[in-house]
Amino acid sequence: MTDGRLPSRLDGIARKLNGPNTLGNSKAFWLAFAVGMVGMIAYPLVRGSYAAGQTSLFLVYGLLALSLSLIWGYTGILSFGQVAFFGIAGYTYAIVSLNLGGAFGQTVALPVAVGVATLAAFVLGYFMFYGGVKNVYVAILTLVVTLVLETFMAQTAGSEWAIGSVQLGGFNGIPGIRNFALGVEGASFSLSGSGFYWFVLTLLLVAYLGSRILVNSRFGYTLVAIREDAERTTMLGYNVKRVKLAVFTLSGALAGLSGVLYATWGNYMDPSVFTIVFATIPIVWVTLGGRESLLGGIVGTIIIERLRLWFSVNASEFAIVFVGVILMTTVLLVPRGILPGIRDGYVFFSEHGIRKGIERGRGTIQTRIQARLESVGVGGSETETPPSSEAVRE
Amino acid sequence: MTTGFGAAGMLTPLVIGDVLGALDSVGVPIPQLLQMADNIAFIALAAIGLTIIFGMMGVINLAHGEFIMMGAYITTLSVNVASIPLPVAMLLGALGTAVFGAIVERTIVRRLYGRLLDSMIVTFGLGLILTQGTRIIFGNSLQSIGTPFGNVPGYTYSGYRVLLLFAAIAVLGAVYLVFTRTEFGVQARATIQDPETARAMGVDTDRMYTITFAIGSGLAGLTGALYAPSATIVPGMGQSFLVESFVTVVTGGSSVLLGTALAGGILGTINAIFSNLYGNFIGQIALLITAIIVIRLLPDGLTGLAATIREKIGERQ
Amino acid sequence: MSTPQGLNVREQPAVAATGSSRDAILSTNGLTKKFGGLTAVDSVDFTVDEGEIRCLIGPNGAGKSTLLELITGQLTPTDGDIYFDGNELTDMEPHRRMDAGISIKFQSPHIYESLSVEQNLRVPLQRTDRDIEAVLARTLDRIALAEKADEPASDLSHGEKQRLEIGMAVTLDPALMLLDEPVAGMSVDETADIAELIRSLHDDGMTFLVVEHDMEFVRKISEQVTVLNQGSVLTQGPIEAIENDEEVRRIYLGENA
Amino acid sequence: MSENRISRRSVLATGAAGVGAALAGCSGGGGGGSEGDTIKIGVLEDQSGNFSLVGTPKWRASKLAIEEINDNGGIMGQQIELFDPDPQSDNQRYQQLTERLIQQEEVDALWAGYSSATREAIRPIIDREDQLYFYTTQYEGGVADKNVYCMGPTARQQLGSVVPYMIENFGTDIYTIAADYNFGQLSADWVKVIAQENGASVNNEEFIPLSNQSFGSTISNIQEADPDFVMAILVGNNHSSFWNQRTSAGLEIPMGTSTVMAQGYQHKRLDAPALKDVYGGFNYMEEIPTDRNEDYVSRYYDRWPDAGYANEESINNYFSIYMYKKAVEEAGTTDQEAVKEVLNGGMEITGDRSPEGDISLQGPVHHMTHNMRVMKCDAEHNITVEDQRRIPEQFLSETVGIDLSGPDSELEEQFTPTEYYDAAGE
Repeated sequence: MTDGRLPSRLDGIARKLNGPNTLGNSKAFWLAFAVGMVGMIAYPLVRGSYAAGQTSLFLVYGLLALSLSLIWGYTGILSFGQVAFFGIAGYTYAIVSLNLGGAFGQTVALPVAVGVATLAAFVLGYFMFYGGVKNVYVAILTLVVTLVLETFMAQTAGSEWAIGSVQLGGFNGIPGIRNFALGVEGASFSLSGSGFYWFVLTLLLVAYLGSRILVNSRFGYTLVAIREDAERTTMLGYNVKRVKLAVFTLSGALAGLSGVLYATWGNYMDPSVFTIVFATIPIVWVTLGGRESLLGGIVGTIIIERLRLWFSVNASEFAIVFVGVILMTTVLLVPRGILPGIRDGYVFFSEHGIRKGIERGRGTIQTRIQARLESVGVGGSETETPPSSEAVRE
Repeated sequence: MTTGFGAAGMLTPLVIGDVLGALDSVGVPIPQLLQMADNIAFIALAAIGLTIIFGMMGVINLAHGEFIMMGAYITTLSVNVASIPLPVAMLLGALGTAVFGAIVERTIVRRLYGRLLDSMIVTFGLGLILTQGTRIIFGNSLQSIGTPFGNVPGYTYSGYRVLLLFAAIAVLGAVYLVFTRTEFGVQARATIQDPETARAMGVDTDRMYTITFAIGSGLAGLTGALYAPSATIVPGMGQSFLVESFVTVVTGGSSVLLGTALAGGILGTINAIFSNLYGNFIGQIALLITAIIVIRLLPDGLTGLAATIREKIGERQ
Repeated sequence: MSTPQGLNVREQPAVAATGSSRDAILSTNGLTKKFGGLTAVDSVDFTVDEGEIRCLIGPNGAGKSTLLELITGQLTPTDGDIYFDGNELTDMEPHRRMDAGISIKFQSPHIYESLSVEQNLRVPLQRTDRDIEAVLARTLDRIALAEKADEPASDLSHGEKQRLEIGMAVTLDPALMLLDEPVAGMSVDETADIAELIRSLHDDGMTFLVVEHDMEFVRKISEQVTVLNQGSVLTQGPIEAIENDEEVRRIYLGENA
Repeated sequence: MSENRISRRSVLATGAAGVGAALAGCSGGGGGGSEGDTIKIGVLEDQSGNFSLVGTPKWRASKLAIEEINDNGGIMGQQIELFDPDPQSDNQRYQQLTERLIQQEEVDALWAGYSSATREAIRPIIDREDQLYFYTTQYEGGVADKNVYCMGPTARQQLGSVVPYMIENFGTDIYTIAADYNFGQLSADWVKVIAQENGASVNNEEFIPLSNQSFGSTISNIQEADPDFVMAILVGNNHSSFWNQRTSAGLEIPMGTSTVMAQGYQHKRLDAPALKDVYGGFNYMEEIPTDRNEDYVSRYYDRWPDAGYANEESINNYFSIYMYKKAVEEAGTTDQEAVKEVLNGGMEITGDRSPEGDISLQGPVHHMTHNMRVMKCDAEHNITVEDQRRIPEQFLSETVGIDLSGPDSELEEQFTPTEYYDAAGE
């Protein structure tokens, strides 16, 4: 990607975007990316405002997935709490925008909501990382916090649970959140359908490119170093706790932004965003797409959400079964995720050529099947060893 | 279904009634005590299968709730369809789930050792399939079987629920014996501590993993079986055990038995006290907040605290 | 034991007498660590002098690794203090101790498997204001991995991984380098390479504290040896004296006196 | 036996619809839109997830009604085309599918959702698109929305039948246990209001989280308070555990309810005598001993031999689809505004179309006057009708004073009793 013909400033940006910490750095990648973007931009023009409206939800979720990729894929901290910040921001946005009213209220509510989510992430992160909570315990603690929020929000049905003029609404949630608008009274624009789609797409693109720059920067190396070996990184003089807290806070902010957009998309916010199922879904997106790829999480989100919707329309009661099957087979067959899988395939075939590649692939599959068959037979097989819980918690 | 446990079973509530009567006469608040026993039993039983699989193998089984559901379904169906006596049906529930667990370990979990998070996702997917598969095959609910025994004489409290505390203690005791006093237990622990060495010493480590996973699954199934007579039998019933079990695992820490017992005791007591004083909602919040505080203060869980206390005692000697 | 004087200027290696506080770069004072009922480190007073290579030996469970972890801050002592370069370390966070001039190479290789060799070295370097490219080139050369700079670290042999980790640790130019069994599981050739590397770094003025089992290796690199047994310092002194100490032979080398 | 007949018939019907559509497509050329060749109906009811137990019967009854209508020539000669994806008890999924049915399938009328939370989740979309929408669950009441027609009885109607009966027969000291969310809290408010109107009082009130399934402390609290009767407004699968636990604990105080049995058929699922002496206020249970109902029940089970129960809500789906047919025929078009116009004028639903008995739509408030019955469950879990009255929706029509057909035709709100009664929300 060091194209000499590029103007030097562009070249500088390109250099910041590319690096060993992201999967696609080749010209082919950026070409495909550009084509993909053109397709995404043109999508509402081709498929109409309704389709754009539906797809914009996936893009909103894509931001949530991106926040998880940063904290989990790059820093190695599995958080079930992304939906907590998502929900906190959504609720805050609803409360602030409905209290203030008007386009100005919505404009103010956006930074306030993202700010509150960021603060929540900071407080929880400080509590955990400076308290020595590690590994799987972070995962479960964030899950518990999320469930506390669910339990709490679900019982706020009474009229005493109101902030300003807005009832929290308990299980039924807060209805009547307006479509997203920016500006002040008299000079504002409201976003719905295609407009909202492009707005979200822009935010997602900016967040994605920004995250690329981040992970390919020195800070990005630090994140990867912490993921690979937190102890070693501390013993190279890094303040690991502080870095973890910083990333956790940043990813909380991204999740918060996603939550605000979600609230304006459905014009509605309820405690179901804090349920265990919704908390698990982002992990599924990111795993399937490829957790060590920023784009992977986003692509995974779009694929899975499309499939889920398609199944619920076309497979009725079997929908959930299919989703389960897809999850299991993907993790078992493409353990690193779809995008890294494609990359590996691309690298493999471009190294070996198509025909030779296929032959080699066939060979590999045959040996794998043989190994499988042996492993089914009695004894004799070598399996990977599970770490004891001691090993899990270091 | 009140006769399945035979005469001894019928006597238990009577005995409990006498004991409670004696306690009541010295001023012990019986309803609160019963509630506490109920909560402790629930939390310990909800967690034990998960703790074994996590503590011994480092696998987080997100299908844990569905394993519990499976135990309850096998039990209920055995009673309803095949008219098998309840205690036998419960055993079938536990065994059936254990066999299923062994199959899952052999075919799926085995490939994911050392990939903690992947195993979470695969078991999450498995949970979805089990819940919805059960719904498709058996419909939205099963005819429930009645709760045996009736109430504790003199108190409006289900004798069966009280019995569950004894079941919980028995299960913890049995787990203790199996993992410390049997050859399997010694081999399993050796495998968990150092698989290489264990293998070198002739332990069939693959078999150890399979059996350990099967035991964890079987205990989840047993929990489902034990709660089948007093719960609503629906495909999603496992979900209601999930939160308590996870909270217990992290609160308890690395030691399977000590952790579960301590966490079950403390969380159950706190839950019961707050529920009694301020209602069920506050009880639930108190449970979760306690878990958060424990994890924050004791990153190694209650097991870690126990070690520290031993250390303190050691110093004094 | 008196508090060591601040010694900021590193001098040429000086073979100092054991217990001398004048040249001590690291010293501990009544350092104790208990795990449950077990006392792993029992009120240890111990010094490393500026510019020396001190080896820490002792049977399994003597508390050698625990002592290192107390120095790096991975463990907090139950009692006692640690001083380094004139400052008290006891309550300092681990990463600050590294800033203060301590560096460690763990027993088993702790490297970043998914990064390339060069990237591994860049991780510590990027937070210093040293001339990154120059240090990088020199370090790669020194650890003899220049040719493999772009290979993923996961592809290296065990010995190469050990060298890489030493390389990572020394890019920070520490005043005190801690090595935890640097040649465990290595071939004879690889061991010789490591000894060579340590000596060359020492020639540049680096102080070493090395935990080691391999007496052959200890003899190759060390001037001063401290023997730890059951959490306490048994004896210390020059290598020849230690090797001839009867109690050491009995306890550590398993010989009957 | 008759299952074959039905399914063959439905296959033929579908085929006919397909051919009809194809022919019309040839002759009409382009067209599309709401004045198409078929009438499009969207039904979003949960066939999986938490609410599938109560949602599946609603879906089945809807399908039954639509198949019956199609077999008898459709609506104004047009076949009904059904869109019925499974929203999986998931509110996000509901939002997506509602958008899809309105914008992509362009349904002429929509039935959707079990819980109030679902209704509130999709109501912004419904109102943005001005979609004709039928909500058929019995619910807390108070929704006054120009696009929403609430077909189930409200809490005031349900409780208005059972609470006075309980007071008359058992006494004036009431203990309420209710699910800790909107519906439960508002229902508890209504119990207080109705108790006050009838000279009784709620002396204890306890709210139970939906996730709660262990009722030990609740049961001992009730025993301690020893009320004349309990109002048990329990909801969901977890709360069903209460009945077994109550029975095995020997708590034998009579209990009234507006939520148990008629929706989740606990009296069929739990072993007798778990529901002994439970009195419910409902517009429908499948045990209602009228010829009209018995005929309906046999049609329902002929079509769905595996069905567990025909619940209270399912019957609301059934009659409201027929009501929609009648409204379209009166309007002479499926144009949604015209159909709403007809509905706003009120309507009587009689005969086979309404298995619960003759009922009527209160046009100005978009709610139904129902036949409210007090149904008793005995020790063998037999259901008997103890009392029967026609009870109209009163809160919006009398207390608040809403007229969606006139001055309030742009309203999109939900009113709560707290603002109108001192007894509520104390």
